[in-house]
Amino acid sequence: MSKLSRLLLLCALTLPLPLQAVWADDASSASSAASTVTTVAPAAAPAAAPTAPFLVTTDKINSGDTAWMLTSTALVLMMTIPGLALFYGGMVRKKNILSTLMQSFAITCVVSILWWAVGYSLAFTPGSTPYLGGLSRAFFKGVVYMHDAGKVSVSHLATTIPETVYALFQATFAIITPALICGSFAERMKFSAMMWFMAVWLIAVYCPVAHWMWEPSGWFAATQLDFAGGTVVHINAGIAGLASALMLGKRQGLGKEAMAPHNLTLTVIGASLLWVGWFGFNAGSAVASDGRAGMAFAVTHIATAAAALSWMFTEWLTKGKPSVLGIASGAVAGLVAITPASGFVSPDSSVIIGVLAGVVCYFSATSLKRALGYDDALDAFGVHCIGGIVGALLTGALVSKEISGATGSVLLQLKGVTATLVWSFGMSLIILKVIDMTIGLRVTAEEEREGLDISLHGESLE
Amino acid sequence: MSKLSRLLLLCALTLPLPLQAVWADDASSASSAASTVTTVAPAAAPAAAPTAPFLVTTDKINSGDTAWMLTSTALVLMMTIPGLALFYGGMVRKKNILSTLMQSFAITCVVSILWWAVGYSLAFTPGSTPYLGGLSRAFFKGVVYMHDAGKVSVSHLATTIPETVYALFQATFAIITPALICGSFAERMKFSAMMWFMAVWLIAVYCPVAHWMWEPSGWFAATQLDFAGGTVVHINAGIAGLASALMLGKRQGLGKEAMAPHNLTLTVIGASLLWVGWFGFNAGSAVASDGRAGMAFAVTHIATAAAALSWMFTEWLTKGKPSVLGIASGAVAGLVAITPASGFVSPDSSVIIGVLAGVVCYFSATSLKRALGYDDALDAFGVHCIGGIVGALLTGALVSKEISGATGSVLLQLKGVTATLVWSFGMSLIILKVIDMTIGLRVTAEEEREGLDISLHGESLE
Amino acid sequence: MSKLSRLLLLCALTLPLPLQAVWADDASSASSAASTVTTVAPAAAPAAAPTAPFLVTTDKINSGDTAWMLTSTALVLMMTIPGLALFYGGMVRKKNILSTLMQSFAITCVVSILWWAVGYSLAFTPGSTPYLGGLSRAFFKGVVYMHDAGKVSVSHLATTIPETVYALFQATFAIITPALICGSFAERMKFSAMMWFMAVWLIAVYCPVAHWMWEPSGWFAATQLDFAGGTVVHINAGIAGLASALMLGKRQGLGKEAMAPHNLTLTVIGASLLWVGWFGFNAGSAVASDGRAGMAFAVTHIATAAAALSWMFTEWLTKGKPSVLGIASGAVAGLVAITPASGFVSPDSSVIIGVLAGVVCYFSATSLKRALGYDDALDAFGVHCIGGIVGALLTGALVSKEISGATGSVLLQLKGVTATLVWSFGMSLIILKVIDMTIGLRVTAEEEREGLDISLHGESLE
Amino acid sequence: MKLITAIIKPFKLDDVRKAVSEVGVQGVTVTEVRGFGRQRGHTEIYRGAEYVVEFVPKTKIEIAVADTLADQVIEAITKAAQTGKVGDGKIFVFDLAQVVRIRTGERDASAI
Amino acid sequence: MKLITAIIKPFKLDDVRKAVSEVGVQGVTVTEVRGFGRQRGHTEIYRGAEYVVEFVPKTKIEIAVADTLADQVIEAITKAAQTGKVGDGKIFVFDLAQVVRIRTGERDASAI
Amino acid sequence: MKLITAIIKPFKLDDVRKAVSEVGVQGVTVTEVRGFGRQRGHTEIYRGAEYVVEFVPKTKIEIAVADTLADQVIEAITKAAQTGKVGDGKIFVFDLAQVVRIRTGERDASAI
Ligand SMILES: Nc1ncnc2c1ncn2[C@@H]1O[C@H](COP(=O)(O)OP(=O)(O)O)[C@@H](O)[C@H]1O
Ligand SMILES: Nc1ncnc2c1ncn2[C@@H]1O[C@H](COP(=O)(O)OP(=O)(O)O)[C@@H](O)[C@H]1O
Ligand SMILES: Nc1ncnc2c1ncn2[C@@H]1O[C@H](COP(=O)(O)OP(=O)(O)O)[C@@H](O)[C@H]1O
Repeated sequence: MSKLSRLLLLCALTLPLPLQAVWADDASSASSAASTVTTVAPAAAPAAAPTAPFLVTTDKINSGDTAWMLTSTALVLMMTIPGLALFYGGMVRKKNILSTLMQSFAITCVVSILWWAVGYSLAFTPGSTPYLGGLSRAFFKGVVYMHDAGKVSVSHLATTIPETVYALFQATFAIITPALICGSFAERMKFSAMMWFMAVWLIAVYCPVAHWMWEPSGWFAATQLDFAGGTVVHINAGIAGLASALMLGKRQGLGKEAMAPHNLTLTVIGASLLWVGWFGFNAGSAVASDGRAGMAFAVTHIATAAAALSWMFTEWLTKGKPSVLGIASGAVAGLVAITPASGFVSPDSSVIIGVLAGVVCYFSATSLKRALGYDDALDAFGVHCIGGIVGALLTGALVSKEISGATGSVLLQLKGVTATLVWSFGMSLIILKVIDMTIGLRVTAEEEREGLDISLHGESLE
Repeated sequence: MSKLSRLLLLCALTLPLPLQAVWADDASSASSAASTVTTVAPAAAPAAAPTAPFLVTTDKINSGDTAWMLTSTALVLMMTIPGLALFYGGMVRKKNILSTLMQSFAITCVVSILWWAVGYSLAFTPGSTPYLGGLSRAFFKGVVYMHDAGKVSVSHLATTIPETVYALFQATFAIITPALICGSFAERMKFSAMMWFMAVWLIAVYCPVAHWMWEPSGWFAATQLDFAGGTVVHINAGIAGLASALMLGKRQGLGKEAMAPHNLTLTVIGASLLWVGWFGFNAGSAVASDGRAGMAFAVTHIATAAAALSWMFTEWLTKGKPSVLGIASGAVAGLVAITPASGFVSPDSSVIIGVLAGVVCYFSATSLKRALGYDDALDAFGVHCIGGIVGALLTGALVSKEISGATGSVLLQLKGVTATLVWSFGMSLIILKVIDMTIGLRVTAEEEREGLDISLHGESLE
Repeated sequence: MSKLSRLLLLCALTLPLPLQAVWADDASSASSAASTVTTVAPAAAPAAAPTAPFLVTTDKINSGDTAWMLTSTALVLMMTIPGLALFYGGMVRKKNILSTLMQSFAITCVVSILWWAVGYSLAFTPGSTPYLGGLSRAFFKGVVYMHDAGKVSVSHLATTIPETVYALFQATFAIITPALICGSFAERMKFSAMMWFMAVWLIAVYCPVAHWMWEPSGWFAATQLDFAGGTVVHINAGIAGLASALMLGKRQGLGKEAMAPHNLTLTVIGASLLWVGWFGFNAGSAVASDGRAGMAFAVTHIATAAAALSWMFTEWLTKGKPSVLGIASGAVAGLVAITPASGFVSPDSSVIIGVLAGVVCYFSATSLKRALGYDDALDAFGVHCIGGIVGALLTGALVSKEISGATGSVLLQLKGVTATLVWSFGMSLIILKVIDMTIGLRVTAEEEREGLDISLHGESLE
Repeated sequence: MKLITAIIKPFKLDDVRKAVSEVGVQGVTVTEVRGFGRQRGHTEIYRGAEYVVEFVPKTKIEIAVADTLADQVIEAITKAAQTGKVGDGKIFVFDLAQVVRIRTGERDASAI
Repeated sequence: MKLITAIIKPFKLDDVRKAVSEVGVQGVTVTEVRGFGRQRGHTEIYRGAEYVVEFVPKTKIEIAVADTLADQVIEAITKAAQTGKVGDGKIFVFDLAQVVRIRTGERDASAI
Repeated sequence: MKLITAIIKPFKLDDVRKAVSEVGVQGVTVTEVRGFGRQRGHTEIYRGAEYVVEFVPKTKIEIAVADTLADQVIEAITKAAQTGKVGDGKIFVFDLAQVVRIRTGERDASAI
């Protein structure tokens, strides 16, 4: 373990350079595609489209779009707390349930503050390179509403809603991404170490990758089709999960003791709220209350249902019984896979994406994990990274020009995916290694035995 | 049992004909009412109102209406998962909780796919008869958003929002209706049998009945007042529940063993989410974000509170204690009863509807069930069918022309109700009988004893 | 106890008079501020602004604003059921969980009916004095939607949405306020006594205070900055909680027996839903889907995160471990404190408010309570009253004229706060005393020992 | 005096309680336990990981009786708890050195 | 050696534990049980269906002691657990054939 | 016959079950209990209120065996349950007056 990580530490430290070299001229080579690709802002831009946030008079704000984006933001926050918290919490052993909920909740808080401080600015304003945004919006400077003056700032990525709403909407994405990682290292990581990891990871990994894909001047913004974060959120989190599962090692007693989920009722509640909230995630990524949002909404729902059934039937066939955990996992796999595709594909295509995501993730969360032997406890890698890759590539293959006005290709998709995989995996290993060498990553064996609820938080479930 | 069902099988097979004969000239005899009755589309239609879905330019879409309908769809999905799943799940014994959640979740998935494939088209497009829609929208063919062309399809039932949104909104109704039925056969049905039943029932019962009541060319569309599905959803599901309770027989040990709800906390969460989500159900049925939606919203809330209190006080008086299950059940009874009335009645009337629904459903779920001896385990019939009938008839009596522009009568309401009762009951018996004769409806006695969680799904709650 | 209360009874009975005398000329002395202060209606009013609800043609309704307000209403209802119910329910002992849920649910119902009957009218219509509204809208008389006439009534406080929606939105505030009080007297109050208390308290305390602060002709409407109810909701409920904790006395065995929360999973779900729902509470209080709502939304989120972290770190430092209950409590403290400030302050200021609220409420819920010895079981006083005061005063200090167009001062804030503290505390004592002398406030010792679930409601959790 | 302990199938509890009441038993103490024996448990599968749950839920009842009543009680339990299938359970009988009724301080025979 | 088993009211556990500690007991094992006896249970009603819950929650404590200590412990328990109301519970005393402390392998007297 | 009761650390249950199976035990009954002894509990804090949870979760296993097997079983349990740290638990051995297999009515030796 420590050898492996030392190696990776080295290679990761030198990672930005080769990456830059290899893909340096992508943006230009893909320029023909670029002109027709719009990632999140579906409406055709006027003559000289703004390239940074700006002030408008309040009558430029569309109250319908704003209503939907306020709602979407609430929905996406609900995905993390309580959605994801419960989805994960139900799968751990009873002695670790509160610590698992705590991870999602604390991440929500710490990311929110960092997002206000620097995150939003680093991700969603133009920077001096295509790799990271600037600091012009640090501490929400310039994100304003002027009552008497009748003015309000808007993001150049969403010109019909107040910038506050766009910044908050994006905050909820920045919250759920690190929270997803927790699935991989569940039941064994120190809370303090987790807090450090997530804070650094947000700045060092999430903000750059979001900038690459979504900010118009970002590295892959012109070539990558990622409507709602298949790459930025799911691949990014999933591969960081794998890194953490490798760095932390297996849970004590894995394969020997029973580690059955303690309360799948919570997991079903969580999966359900994820599904409901994901409408905000995907349809909200249209940043408008329009036909494209509607289409994103519809394909999200259909793909999810298809994936849930495909996981369920695969399990039924191979293991003899359809399980509640299976159908819920399949639904999440479908939600993940349709995420990048949601504003780009037709209902027909969404069925294909869903069915494939269900089957592929079933095998990655069962066979692949067992074969390779890492302890991706709640399958953040197996479902989110693998499902995200399935979705990202299929988006390239199935994108509908009619629906999106955009074109794409599996190859172009692969580039953004690879860059994300490499960067997130490498940086995660580095950050984890540094934390391990300083305050330590893992609880003691006795704390793990007693359960993290009592040992880390001094609380327990009756 | 088998004699009874054979009889009913016979009569049900021949059912469509007499029904058709008896009510054949209703549409015409009620034509005076017809012209003033609008069921779901409140705005006055222009000269030649479209009779099928059509294309519009995207500027015809109202972003506020769309925002509310996107939200409503999310809310109604939340009613089933996790709302109804928890409402029911809390009432069963611990050994069956996961199987109960599984029913709602799996129904959500399978109905979504069928809705995309044929359901939406059969229910919401005109057909060659008033009894069922056509297949023009099968596989969402023609349900489009065209980015560069600036066009989007809309339903003729909801012309200010994208058709995707309307189709999805209606999908959530098609999901919850079969899910409601599960309450009647809880704790004893095979999962495979349930899946077959629901798939067939959706096509054979739900789609026709929705078409009858709501599609403008449908059998009762011009005469029946059913704002949000009192008949289509609740009576329809409730009577199918009775059919399944009769076909499956009683749970082992009923009346001998304790069958107390294992976790009413879940039931309260479920009832609460049903209440919250029902705003989407009823106010969403205005298909607009306007004054009528607001009125539907208000009467829904008031009737629910009234029914919850009326059930609670009735129980308090007759049994000596007000119970949590009672007040939650009363709230659901109120929600059911106000559903058909919600866009048609005033706040005053909603109090009447609520109070009556609470009392009547209290007795139907307690005394009536005991008197007649069927095992409607979680009272899908007692609350949804009976509450739905109370609401449907009172809608006819209390409809306000000022609020709705419509008139109606108890008698007219009774016709649609009766047709639904007969069709749904008969068809349900037939479908169940066929399944019973092929793969079997019920788990074995030993599986039932062990609990469906372990025996059907290989999972359990710690 | 009984001596103290007799004293307070006396002084409270004579309370309205001195209060009136002391602050009688505030409205005029603060008139310079008054002209620049707008509390909830941000848009500049036209020439002769209406002073009572009125009819408009339906095209005056903004569908985007209405969509957001419908959503907000659903969100705020969700805050009480299931949000607050679970937040509180998780903290009590297992034998009292259902009775705790029952309180929130029953209050929701009874307040809804009273709101329709008189509450809305008393709070939100002009009355003959600045202390209470009139009865012109009793039983929602005049709250109309006219389909054929194309007219709809609106409130003078919210002219772009149907009055039904505004009345319902405000209903959800009237619901959660009494429900908050339950935290103080948890695990020992009779259900019947609680119902009487809440019904009377709504009329005698909530309606007047809401009228004072929000109805334009109300006592403090022109001087108090209370965007979303820091004073009306939180201080009001919190101090009533203290009154009830004092009147009811301590729970049996307090300090001797373990009274650990039985299921913090429920509390985390509750806190999460409160957070999500609070977007409707605060951003909804803009009564529009605009830039001000967006700003209220953003500062709510940031302050909450800051308070959650500040409570968590304070606890970590002083007690050695960060706890789940701590971070969740901190989040609620932040939500409470930012409530009055939400439409008035900048993101920077919201961080200050959050951090202070977290620290102050931590100490009030731990040290202060222990020091003074009352049994504020779930800290309704410690978090809501204290947090509300922190927020109310800081609003006066940090109000941004740019954002709100309003000015204010700590002193002006203090007046409204004090009036509320005195009135709510005094009246609560009186009402409780009367109930105590008639039907009795507290369950018997044996009922308390057995648990309120079984003794009051005849139900239990497995 | 004897303490009769029976490990039975949970759903037989009510029958057993009634049966022993009929032969004169006035008190019973019941514990939820898990049993391992000839009766097999079941398998649960979570994302491909199979857990063999070897223990079956059982109910333990304990009854203190006077020596004279012991045989009757044993018979009553045996009859009421029997299904004839593997896993019906066991009865263990112990000698009781002493019994006290806490409420009254009564001892032995009169304390039961 | 004796094993003293007491069925008590749950809320008396802490008092009893302290009382026996005072007379020198160093270890106690506690089980949640349900009891049926003279004390009546309660009735629950769910949608009209009444369930008589005949069993009352009780706590069982088990204490292994040297013969010499037995009487003192019994007395301590009796005193601490008494409320005087029906349902206070019972004490059952058994002879212990052997005791082993797993950690050290010590036996009997020194193992307690 | 003897009834061997062991109070062990919960995570040792599987090891112990396997160990006793190996020496020929065919049935085991298991109960979740809480133990108070030399091993200390933990402290929980809720909004400033500290609760010392003095009881530690333990697992009780009960095994009825023929006299001849008793020593072997005791040894097997001791070995399998030992971690060497405080709190490993105790074994209590009782004489069994009688055993009945409910399914068949078999008694004593053949009933185990
Ligand atoms: N030797 C034993 N010691 C303790 N408990 C036993 C023993 N043998 C069986 N049991 C208990 O009795 C239950 C039933 O035993 P089992 O062997 O499954 O069936 P049967 O009694 O019908 O042969 C077991 O689950 C276990 O709880
Ligand atoms: N004969 C008995 N055998 C086993 N347990 C008994 C017996 N009699 C009473 N108990 C236990 O003691 C508890 C208290 O007994 P009960 O008859 O209710 O009151 P009391 O001991 O005050 O007469 C019962 O709930 C039961 O757990
Ligand atoms: N005298 C006793 N009577 C009953 N149970 C005991 C006794 N002493 C210890 N125990 C049980 O054994 C467990 C372990 O005992 P403890 O004193 O903590 O450690 P050790 O056995 O290693 O000295 C306790 O938690 C308790 O359940």
